[in-house]
Order: sequence, then C-alpha cells, then structure tokens
Amino acid sequence: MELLTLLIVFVMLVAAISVLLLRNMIAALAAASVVSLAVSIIFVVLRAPDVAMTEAAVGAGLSSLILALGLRRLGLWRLERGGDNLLLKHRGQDVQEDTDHG
Amino acid sequence: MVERRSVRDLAALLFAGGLAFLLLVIGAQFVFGSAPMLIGQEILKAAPTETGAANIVTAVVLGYRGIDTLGEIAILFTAATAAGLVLGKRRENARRDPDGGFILVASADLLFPLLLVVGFYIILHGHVTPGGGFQGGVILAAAFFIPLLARPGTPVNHGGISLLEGLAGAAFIIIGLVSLYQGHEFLRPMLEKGQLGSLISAGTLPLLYLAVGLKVGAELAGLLAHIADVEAEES
Amino acid sequence: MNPAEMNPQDMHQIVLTVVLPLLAAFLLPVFGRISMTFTRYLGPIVLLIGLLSTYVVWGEMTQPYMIAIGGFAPPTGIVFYIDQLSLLFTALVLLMSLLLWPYHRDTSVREYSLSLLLAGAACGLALSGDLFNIYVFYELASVASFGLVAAIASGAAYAAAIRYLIISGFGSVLALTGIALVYTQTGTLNLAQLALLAPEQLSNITGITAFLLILLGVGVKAELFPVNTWVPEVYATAKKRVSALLAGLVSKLAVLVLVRLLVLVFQTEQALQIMLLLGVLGVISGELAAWRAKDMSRMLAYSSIGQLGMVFIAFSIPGEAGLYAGIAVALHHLLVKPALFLLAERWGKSLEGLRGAARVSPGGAMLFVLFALSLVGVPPLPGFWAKLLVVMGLISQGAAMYSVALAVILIATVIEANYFFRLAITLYAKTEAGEKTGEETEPKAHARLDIATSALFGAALIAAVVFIVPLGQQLKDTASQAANVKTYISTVFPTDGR
Amino acid sequence: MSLPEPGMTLYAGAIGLIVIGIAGIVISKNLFRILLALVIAEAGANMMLVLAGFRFEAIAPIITGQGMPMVDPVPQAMVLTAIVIGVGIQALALSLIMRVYKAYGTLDMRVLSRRLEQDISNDAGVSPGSSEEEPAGVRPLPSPMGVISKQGADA
Amino acid sequence: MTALDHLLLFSAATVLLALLVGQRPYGGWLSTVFYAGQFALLMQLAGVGYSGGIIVSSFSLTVLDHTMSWRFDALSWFFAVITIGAALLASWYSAGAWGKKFRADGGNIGLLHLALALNVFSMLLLLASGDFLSLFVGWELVSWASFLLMVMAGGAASRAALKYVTYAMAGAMAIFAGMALAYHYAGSLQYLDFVSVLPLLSASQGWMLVALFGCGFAVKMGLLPFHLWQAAAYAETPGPGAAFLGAISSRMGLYAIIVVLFQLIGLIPIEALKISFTFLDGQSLLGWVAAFSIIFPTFTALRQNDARMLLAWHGIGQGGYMLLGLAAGDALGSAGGLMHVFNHATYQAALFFSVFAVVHQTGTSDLNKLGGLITRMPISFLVMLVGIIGLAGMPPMNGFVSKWMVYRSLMLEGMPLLFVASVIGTLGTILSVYKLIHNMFLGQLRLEHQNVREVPWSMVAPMVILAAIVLITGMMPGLVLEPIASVQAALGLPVVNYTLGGVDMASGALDMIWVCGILFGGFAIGAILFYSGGRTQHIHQLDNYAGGHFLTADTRYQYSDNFYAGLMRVIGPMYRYSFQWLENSIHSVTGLLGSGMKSWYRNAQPSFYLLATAVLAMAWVVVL
Repeated sequence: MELLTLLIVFVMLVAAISVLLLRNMIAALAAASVVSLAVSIIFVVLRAPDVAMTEAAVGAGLSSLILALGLRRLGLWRLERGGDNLLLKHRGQDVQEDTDHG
Repeated sequence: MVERRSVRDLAALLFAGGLAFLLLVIGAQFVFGSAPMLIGQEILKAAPTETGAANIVTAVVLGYRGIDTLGEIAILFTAATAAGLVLGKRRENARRDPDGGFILVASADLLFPLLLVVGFYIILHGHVTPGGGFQGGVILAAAFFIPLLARPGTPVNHGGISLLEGLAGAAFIIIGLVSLYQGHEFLRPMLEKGQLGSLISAGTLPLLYLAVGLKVGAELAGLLAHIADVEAEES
Repeated sequence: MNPAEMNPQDMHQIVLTVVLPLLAAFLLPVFGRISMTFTRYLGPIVLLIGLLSTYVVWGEMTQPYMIAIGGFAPPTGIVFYIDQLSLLFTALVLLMSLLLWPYHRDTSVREYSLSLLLAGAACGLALSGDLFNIYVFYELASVASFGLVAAIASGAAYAAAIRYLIISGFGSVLALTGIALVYTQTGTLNLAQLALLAPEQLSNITGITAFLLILLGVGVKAELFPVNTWVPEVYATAKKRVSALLAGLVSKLAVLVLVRLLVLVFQTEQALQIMLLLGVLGVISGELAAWRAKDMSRMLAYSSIGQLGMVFIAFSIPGEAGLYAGIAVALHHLLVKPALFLLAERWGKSLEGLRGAARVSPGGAMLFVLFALSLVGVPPLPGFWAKLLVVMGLISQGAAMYSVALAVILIATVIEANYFFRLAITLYAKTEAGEKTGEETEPKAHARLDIATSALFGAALIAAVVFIVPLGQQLKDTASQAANVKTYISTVFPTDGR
Repeated sequence: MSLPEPGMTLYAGAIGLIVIGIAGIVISKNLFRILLALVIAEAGANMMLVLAGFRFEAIAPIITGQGMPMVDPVPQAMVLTAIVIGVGIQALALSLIMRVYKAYGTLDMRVLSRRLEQDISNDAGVSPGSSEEEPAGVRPLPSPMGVISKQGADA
Repeated sequence: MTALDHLLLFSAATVLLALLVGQRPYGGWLSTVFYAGQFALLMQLAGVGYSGGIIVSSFSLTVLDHTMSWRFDALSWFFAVITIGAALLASWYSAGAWGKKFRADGGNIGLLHLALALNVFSMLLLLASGDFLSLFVGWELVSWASFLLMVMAGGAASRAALKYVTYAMAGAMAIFAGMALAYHYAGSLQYLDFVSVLPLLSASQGWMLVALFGCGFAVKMGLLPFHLWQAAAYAETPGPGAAFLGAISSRMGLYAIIVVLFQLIGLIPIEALKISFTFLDGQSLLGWVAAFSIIFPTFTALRQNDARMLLAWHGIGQGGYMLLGLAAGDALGSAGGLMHVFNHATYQAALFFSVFAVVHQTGTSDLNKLGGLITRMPISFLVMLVGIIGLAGMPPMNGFVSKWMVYRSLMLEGMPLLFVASVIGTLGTILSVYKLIHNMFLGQLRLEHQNVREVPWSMVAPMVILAAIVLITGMMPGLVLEPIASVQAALGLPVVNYTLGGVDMASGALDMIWVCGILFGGFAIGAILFYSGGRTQHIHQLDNYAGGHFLTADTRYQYSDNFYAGLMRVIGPMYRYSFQWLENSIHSVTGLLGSGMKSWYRNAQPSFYLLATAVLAMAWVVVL
C-alpha cells in the first residue's frame, strides 16, 4: 500500500506541476485529467468507490471534455506550442497598437 | 515592468511554499486513519433502519444531507443558466465543424442506446451499489452528447433540455414538499423501506436519485451543447 | 423549543423561504415556453409567499427553535436554526430581492431564475446551522451572482465577472480546506456540536487556521480588505440593481455567516484581532479611494468597502456589545447603499458630468442628500446611532488596537463627509450659460421605478428615526439572543447536553 | 529503505495539490491555465476532505452483510457534492472566458485587467489621471455585444 | 409642559412656517412675527436669566440606553437672547425690499428663511442641552443648519461651505471622541457622573479630554489654527444670513467651551495641567491661543479688499477677546468676555447690515469700487460709524466697556504679555475699520453711484435699532452686566460687582455715564468753538484739488487702492499664508494616500493579495 500510494501521489504531483509548466494547452489539459485520474485512484484506495466513480466520470471525463471543447472553440486547439505564444502574439499586437496610439 | 512581474512571481512562489509548510505543520498533527467520526458512527448505526439504503453514502447524500444535494443541483442549474445567458444562442449562419465521418457517426449511433442503458442502471442502483445520480447523470450527458460530436450539424434541442432539467429539479423539491405537507419535516423519506439491498427499497431515495440523475444529465448536456454551439474563433 | 407553543406546520413553513425560490427558478424556463406574463409575475409572487411565512413564524416564535431537515435528529442530519437574527435576515433577503427585482420588460427569463436562486441561497445562508451546508449555499449565491453580473452582456462585464469568479473560486477552495481541517479535527459539521467541542478542540492552531481560511474564503463576498479588489470593477460594470443586491445583501449575509461561526465556534482572541485589523485596513483603503474616485459607481463601491470594514470592526468587539453594534451598522448599510446604487443607475458616470443634476431630477438629489447624511452619521438619522454604538463599544474595550480603530473610524467619517457633500454640491451647482455641462451629455433623469424604490428606502430610514427607541430595544434583544451560545446548543440538542 | 507511512504521503499529496493549484492561480497569466489550476486546487481540497474520514481496516460504507467497520460516509457525500459543484463552476468560467476572448482578443490576465480599467474609465467618461495612464489599447475585434444581449434576452 | 417646552415647540413651529410659506412675499414678515413671539417666550424665561435658576424641559428621550435631557440656565438664556434677537432682526431685514431683490436675482428666499429658522431651532436645542449626547446632537444640528445657510448662494459660497463642513465634521468627530472618552471614564453621558469622576483622572487623561473637547469646539469658534474656513464661509452667505452667522453662530463654540471646560472641568484643574518643559499650563495655553486668534485674523482683515471678508475676519479676531477674558478667570475678565459676546453680536450685525445695504444699492462690496456714499446713504453711514467705534473698542460704544474689562483683568491677573498682544490686535482693528468706512462712505462719490438712494425702512429699522443698542449699552453697561452677573453665579465664577454705569471695584471703577458725559461735553465745546468763529463755509464734495491743480468734476479722486501699502510691506511677510500650510499639507497627504489606495485597487492582483494574506495570517497564528 505504501508503495502504491507513494507512486500515485508522485505521479499526481508531477502531473499537477506539469499543468503549470507545459506550454501547450492541450498537453496541460491532458495533465490535468491525469491528475484527476490519480485522485480517483487514491479515492479507491481510501475506500470511497462512489467518490472515485464520480471523480473519474466528472473530473477526468466530463470536465476534460468541456475544457477540450472550450479549447477548440477558443482556437487554441493546436498541437504546436499553442497557448502562451498566442498570448505573446496578442501582447505584441497591443504594443503595436500602443505605438500607433501614443 | 518585466522584472517587476518576475519579482512578484518569485514572491508568489515563496508565499506558496510558506502555505505548503504551514499546512503541513497543521496536517502533521492529525493521526491518519482514525477519524473521530462523531456523526459518522451514528449515521452508520442508524442509516439502514432510517433510510433502508444499503449504500450509506447514498443515504447521506439523499437523506441526511439531502438539502446539500438540492443546493448542488441548484448550483448546476445556475451554472447552466448563467452559461446560457452568457453564450446566448447560436446564429443560424454560424460556421460549423464538418461531420465526423462514417466510422464516428456509426459508432456514435451504436453507442447512444448503450450509454443510455448504463446510465439509467447506475442511477437506479445508486442506493444499493456504488454509483448513483451523479455518475449516471454524467453518463447520460455523454450519451446525449456523443452524437452531437459526431454530427455537429444537427441543431440542439435546448427546449427539451430545459424542460427536462426544470421538471427533474422540480420533482426533487416536490417530493420533499409532499412530506412537508404530510406534517413532517421537509425531505423526510417516505414509502416503506423495503428489503435492505434489493432494488425496490429505501423508500423515496431511488426516486430522488432518479430526479438528481436526470437533472445532472440535463444540466451537463445543456452546458456542453451551449459551449459546443459557440462558433470557433477564426484562427 | 417545545411544540406545545407553536403549530409545527407553521414552524416548518420557514423552509419554504429557501425551497420555493429554487422550485420557481427550476420551473421558470418551463413556464417561459407557456406564458411570458406569468413568468414575469411568478418571482415576486414566490418572494411574497416567503415573506408571508416569515411573518407568520416571526409572530409565533417565542424562542429560538430548530428544524431537522428530513427529520434526522441532529447531529446526523442538517438543521436549520431559527432565531430572531436569522429570521430578520431572511425577511430582509426576501424584501430586498422583491424591491430590487429586475422589473424591466426586457429582462430575460434566465435573469429571473438567477435572481430567485440568489434569494433562495441567501435565505439558506441565513438559516442553515451546518458548516458544509453553509458552504453549499454560499457557492450557490456566488454562482448566481456571477451570472447576474455577466447578464449585462458587455465585454467589460464579462471580464469583471471572470476576475470575480477566479478570486471567489480561490476563496472557496480555501474555505473548503478550512472545513476539511475542522472536520478532521472534530468529526462533525453541526454548528451546535462544534460549539460544544470548540473550547477544547478548536481553540488551538488548527481551529484558528481553519477560521482564517474560512474567513478569507467567505470574506471575498463580504468585501473583506485584501480580497475585495473585485468590488470596484464589478459594481461599475454590472447592472446597478445587481450591484445593489451584492453590496447591500450578499455581503451582509457573508458577514452574518462569519459572525455565527465567530460567536459559536471560534471564540478566540486572534480571530477577533485579525477581523479588527482587516476591518481597519478596509475602512482606510475604502474611504481614501472613494475620496479620489472620479465616477459615482466606483465611489459608491469604494465607500461600501469602507462601510463593510466598519461592520467588521464592530463585530470584532467581543461579546454582546459587538453583535449589537455590528447588526446595527450592517442593517443601516443594507438600507442605505442599495438605494444609493439605484440612484447611480442613471448617474453612474463621471462626477463632473453630474453638475446641476438636481434640476433634472430633484427628487433623486434630495434622496441622495438624505442617504449621504445618514451614511456620514448625522443625528438623528439612524447612521448616527449605529456609529454611536460602534464608538461606545470600541471605547469600552480600552485596548490600544481598539482605540486605533476608533480613531480611524472618526477620521474616515470626515473624509466621507467631504466627498459625499462635494458630490451633493455638484448636484445642486448652478450651471451658468458660459460653463459647459458634463462631457457629452446633460445628466439624465432617473427612471420612475428607481426613484420610487429608493424613496421607499428613504421612507424606511425616516421611519427608523421615528421608531428609534423600540427599534434599538428590538435589536438589543436580537443581539443578546444571537450571542447566547447556550441557547443555541440547548435548542439543537434539547435532550442530552453533548 | 523504509517508505513513509501512507497517511503522511496522502496528506502531503493533498496539500501539494492545493498549493500547486493556488500557485498556478496566482502565477499564471493565461486565463485557461488559471482555470486548470483552480480545478487542481479543488481536487486537492476534496482529497483533504476524504482523508478526514478514513479509517484503517474499514470497508467502503456499503452494507454487505458482514459487520465490518466502515469508513466515514459523510465526507464522501460532501466530496460528491463538491465535485459536481466544481464542474458547474468550471463550465461557467469557461463560457465567460470564451466571451472575454471574443471581446478583448486576449487571455492574458494582466492585459485584461488593464483593458478592463481602461474600458470602465472610458465608459464613465473619466480620464484615468496622468499617473493612471495606461497604453490606450482599442479592442482588436468589434464584439457584437448588442446582438448577444438581445439574443440572451429571449430564451 | 414647562416654559422651555413652549419655547422649543414655538421655534419648531417657526421652522414649519418657514417651510410652508417661506416662498410667499408675506413669509418673511410672518416669520419675523414668529421670532418676536419666540423672543417674548424667552422673556418669560427671564427669571432664569436673572435668578440663576434652572428650567428643565419636561420631555427627555432614552435612546440605546443613553438618556437625553434638555434644560435652560442663565448661560443658555444669555446666549438665547442674542440668538433670537439676531434672528429677529435678520429676518426683519430680509422681509421687505431685500427679499424682493434677492428673489428677483434668482435667489431662493424660502430656503433662506427655512435655513434661518433651522439655525435658531438647532441653536436653542444646543443651548438647552443637558448632557453630552444632547450636546453633541445639538452641535451637529447647528453645524448642518449653518452649512445649509452657507451653501445656498452657490458658486464660491458652496466651495467655502464645503471647506466649512469638512472642518466642522473634523471638530465634531473630536468632540465625539471626547464624549466617548468621558463615557469610558464616567460610565454614562450625564454631566453629574462626569463631574463626579473628574477628580480621579490622571493628568494625561485630563489632557486627552481637554485637548479633544477644546479642539473640537475651537473649530466652530474659529480659534487658531482652525480658523481658515470661517471668513469666506460667513462672507459669502446672503446678507441677513451673514449678519446672523457673524453675530452668533461661531459663539456656539464659545458656549460649549464654557460649559465643558469652565463649568464641568473648571479652570482649576485646567490650570493644574502643566505642559512639561515649558512654563505654560492649560490656562495660559488657552490665553495664548486666544491672543493669537486676535492678532493674526485682525491683521489678515487689514488686507481684505472686500467689505464682507473684512468684517468676517474681524469676527474671528473678536472671538479671541471673549476667550481671553474667560481665560483670565477672575470676575472682571469673565464678565468682560461674556459681555463682549453680546456687544460683538450687536455691532457686528449692525456693520453687516449696513455693508449689505450698500451692496443692495450699489451691487458691489469691493472696497476699491466704492466711496463717497455718505451723501447718498447717510443712515447706513451713521450705523457703520457707530458699529466701527464699537468694533474698535472706543468710547462711548459698548465694545469699549467689554474690552476695557478684559484689559483690566489681564493686568490685574498679572498677564502683561497677553495684554500687550490684545492691544496690538486692537491697533489692527482700528486701522482696518478706518479703511472700511473710508473706502465705502468717505472720499468721493463714483460716477456710477450718482443716483444711489438710502435703503427702504424695512432695512433701515433693524440697523438703527442695533446702533441704538450699541450706544445705549455702551452708556449703561449695567443693563447687560446684570444677567451676566447671574451667569457668573450660575457658572460658579466670581461675580462682578456692577453698577448701571459700569463696574465698581476696589482697584478703581468704570462709570460710562461719566465717561460719555465728559466725551459729549468735549464734543459740545469743540462744536461751539468751531461754529462760533463764523469762519466756516460749506464746500461741495467734489470741490478739491491736488498738487495745486483743481480737479474737474468728472475726475474722481479717491485714495482707496492699495491701502496701508507701507504697513503691508513691513508686516506682510509675518502672516503671509499663515496656517495655510497646515490645511494644504493635510489635503495633499490625504490626496497622496487616496491615489495610493486607488492604484492598489486598480492594478490589483487579487489572487496574490489573497495568498499573501492567508500565509501571513496563518504564520502569525502558528508562531503565536
């Protein structure tokens, strides 16, 4: 049990950190769903089958689906390094606007 | 500007570390695996006789903490309503994604009844086995949604969804009110408890769970449909 | 509570104030397909029914009582605890939602249901006696208010709403952690049982930390100092009726929740001190920022931050005096601020643009002056008596920190007087032919509905002046009842003292 | 080597999730990433709650005949509630984010707050004073807000 | 229902009346009649004024466990006489032609009457207050009523009024704090409990109380350094209002100072409060504040080029004499201070009336745009003459008596420095009042004022009445000293030994009847010498020449610009911007903090704040 929990927690934390670090939004989303999968496994370990089912269905399944849909609709559904350099593009746009406004 | 932001991020990280440390200091005081269970024990003792549900989590969710569940489906409803308010309706000339191709469409058609059955099964056995309204509701939502993914062209029937969610939520409350107007407290379980562990047992709990399941399914489906209806950014 | 005194049917009526709005909200979209006019009137009708049942219960209630939802004996089930305080706030919730109901013809059904959900959640917050149940209703209120803020459908409103949502979600994560800490420590959620266990189990680091987390989490709605940066942008962008609801009602209910927890569960020195400190900072920051504000909406937003800071200061006075003063200040602000926001519906733009607005709508200007006088605390208006209670409570504490808070309140009053009457003078300024009136527009007259509603508030204010003596007595009773932990415990656990 | 006993590990995991999520909320610029961080933090809080009800050698709270001790069902019920609440809030947040992106063409929280301040001031007709001068940015794409509000009205 | 109830109710009825019919043409007359009625009711209370008894109002109010009661004693009566008298004459002045013109110019005459009535009512409430709470309530009501009166003119007046209300609120909050402190020490807000607990207080607590109450009341009284609001606020008020405010409003501060510092706390404890490292104690501090309040505003008045502002600044300065006399503490000084309240009210109102008469006819009060009006408005000139003699404190007017008493007691009490200071102040007064009357009435008439006429009787009558009072009470100060003696008795101060003609003391008496006799005798002899010679001839006003050149009639030759240029060059730097820095620095500091807070909210990082607060607070808890 110790080994199992240690392993799962490790995976979970690594996935959580990678959510913050991954440049690509899709990858970050995948990492987030990995986190909630790990959490649901931990719930099983903790004798909470209902919660585990819900977490798996809602956290890993549905909310990931919703967010993925949102990504698609936001136009960030790109496998090249999507999220942040899009922001960079927009900030660049700001700067350019600033220059011709001020 | 730039280094100001980086400085603030550094400070934020330090603070986060502090938070982790403090929470660990406090968490270290707890002895793991021996919960006080002040309410828990009593519920475990009383639940089978009071509610007749084998799955005590269900007993808690629908019985002891029924009004929490009411608030929760209300929150789902609120979120769906607010999302509808924010996203509005799609315009008719909106650009749509192409159909998913034959394989996807066919498998979706195949999947739809299967998911429907599974969802209802999970809902209706919520009081005897793990699972219940939430999990089943999610599956119902998926069952509703997968064809939509397969054929984005098909218009979503928002009316039906809102009808379903409204009536399901109302059913939950009305079941509670009935007991109130029989002179008892709000949401007191009614009907006979039946044989512990059998499908027809636990009084009104299965009905409540059915309402919850339909409600959750409808809300989530509505949310998904709303978000799916938004046309994609031109990018 | 012994049932001999009250007809149990009536006792349980009070649940309707929570449930009926939810039911109506669920069914509104369904009815919306049938008849639009019916949906337009359903909400007010439901709120009126709720008010009626509250009135009945108030009439019959001789002492606090509790309702075990689902008939499960506490602590296993969730209980509603009904005393004068919770009844008072329930009635106020319904009344305010009725007065601030979106009556405009072009309101969408979804807004109706959101307002109803907000009302139901607020009633639940006022009544509930269970920690996690309070959390659920709090979340419900939050989500409903996000929707209402975004309902104006402008980009700025969306941006403000998402920022509000993020900070509020952050807060609720903290609050949930706090609840988890409490449960890990004690294994119960029932406030009465927590009150029993608190002295030996929650007066330690864990307890105070849990209170801190809950305080900051709930404080987001209560406009507590460091976590209230959403206030100006949200109040400036949302519909003013929504701002009125948030500033007047929802903030007070968050405060009410905090006070319940403080009185029942976390009666520790540090908790009070932290509330006092944050309250003082809130007063300073709010009033100073309002003094510099250039447009009316944000001026009101900042000043409401300051007022809430004063509420926190008042509640941080230990014992019954604190509750007395705090309830008085909270009620006063709850009466005045929504009316001011209603007046800002048409006047929300820049202050300079309001030059000579009194000619356009004299009634609105007079009401504004009345409310401003009361907020500044000019005798004999209610604001003065509330301030008097706070000051007397603070001075009788004697501790240095409380004296500082006293000084801050007094100085803030001067600043408040300055900016409010700067605006009042602008309203009444004569616009000579030569000088240009405000930027692009002559100040607009008020909508008849807004004027009428805020006139109602003004009438209530005057009535409070006339009946100040019985009112004060009533509030004193309410406060002493709410301050009595023993009553709470013995009411929830009539038989055994555990 | 001796592994740490599971309780500590699990508490550390839960707290770690909470802290990582909070740090993400605070540090990230991207609204979408902030949303993901919020999800993570909520998961951590839920885990904390379930941990509060755990007991050694106890079974899941489902009556199966043999009278084994069971774990505390109440936190599990609460977590069920919390999870569903969380997903609702996520969906709402997502729809708001989509609208904000449509209106402002950016997901950067800080750019957003500057633009918001700008908009409020312009709308109120007050010029943000010299010290408050922000680089004046116009909205990249004119947002059909009128249309949306009208359509939001009938539903 | 005691007589006090009748008075208060009647005053409230006056407010109601002004509210209802104030707009009507006859509203002014009606309210004048009502003020006369109030005066009559007050005279029924005269028993209090002379016997030093106390009349308690029959209704008292208990709000939030604090009981408010109202009563009248000799002091209240004395101040009430001035209040209602001033209101009576002011509303008379405004009832007729002045009111018509005011309405014609777009003023709201009904609001003026309402504000006046509100002022009187609230002042009566304040004067009748029987405990700290009712004192504070009355105080605030007075502040806001006078705010209403000041703000109504709009424009510059509203700016001045905003300044006033800010100062007044600051003062009120200081009083509030003092009240709370008293409650903390005494356990109640009743005067008796407070007095009983006083002896137990430590020096620091005593200082706290004295400082809070003193500063709070000083704001309204316009003592340094809290005087900056007053002149503009009074001067910009419409005529009768300005006269009323100048006569009595700021004296409410003096009343409160007398009640709290002199009656409740008493001079002995204040004298016992030493300021460490200096020779000063509480009493001499009071005296010096009063002295500086005389000097600075008086010399500021010297600089004014607007008649209204000049008078208003003098109003501040004269307040100093009253406090100075009271601070001296002996029978003569306190009597002089109290009497100066009455005297100042009379001649200040008379001066304002005559200035506003000129404004009414010529439309300006700019001292550089007037002159030579003596031939056109002789009565106003006479009134102003009487007024300025009183203001300058020269016989035979009443101002002389009170100032003489103050000087005398200062010398007897061994405060020569204060005496010198007050004499310096009087010097400035004399100079500036000469500037006033010269630039308005003497010199040469301006072309545009050729056909200016004297104001109608509805405005003349109040002026003449006031002038008569100034003269009569100057010749027979005993009339005023009689109630003052009973006031002293009521306050527990030593009682002045007065006669009809003045005071009678071991160290020498003052008998104004003799003084005036000699004075007028001298005038008579001079007149005889002047006219008996028969060498006099009547010369036209415009018949004069400069530098040997005769001036044609269309050249106006008037020394009015840049008055006292030499003196200004000498003393100018001493008081330039005096105390303006205080106000400016407070204002700018507030502005700085305010913009800081605004930017805190504007470019906010909410999540970061939340995280930081959570961590800091938790750390605080865990460490403790």
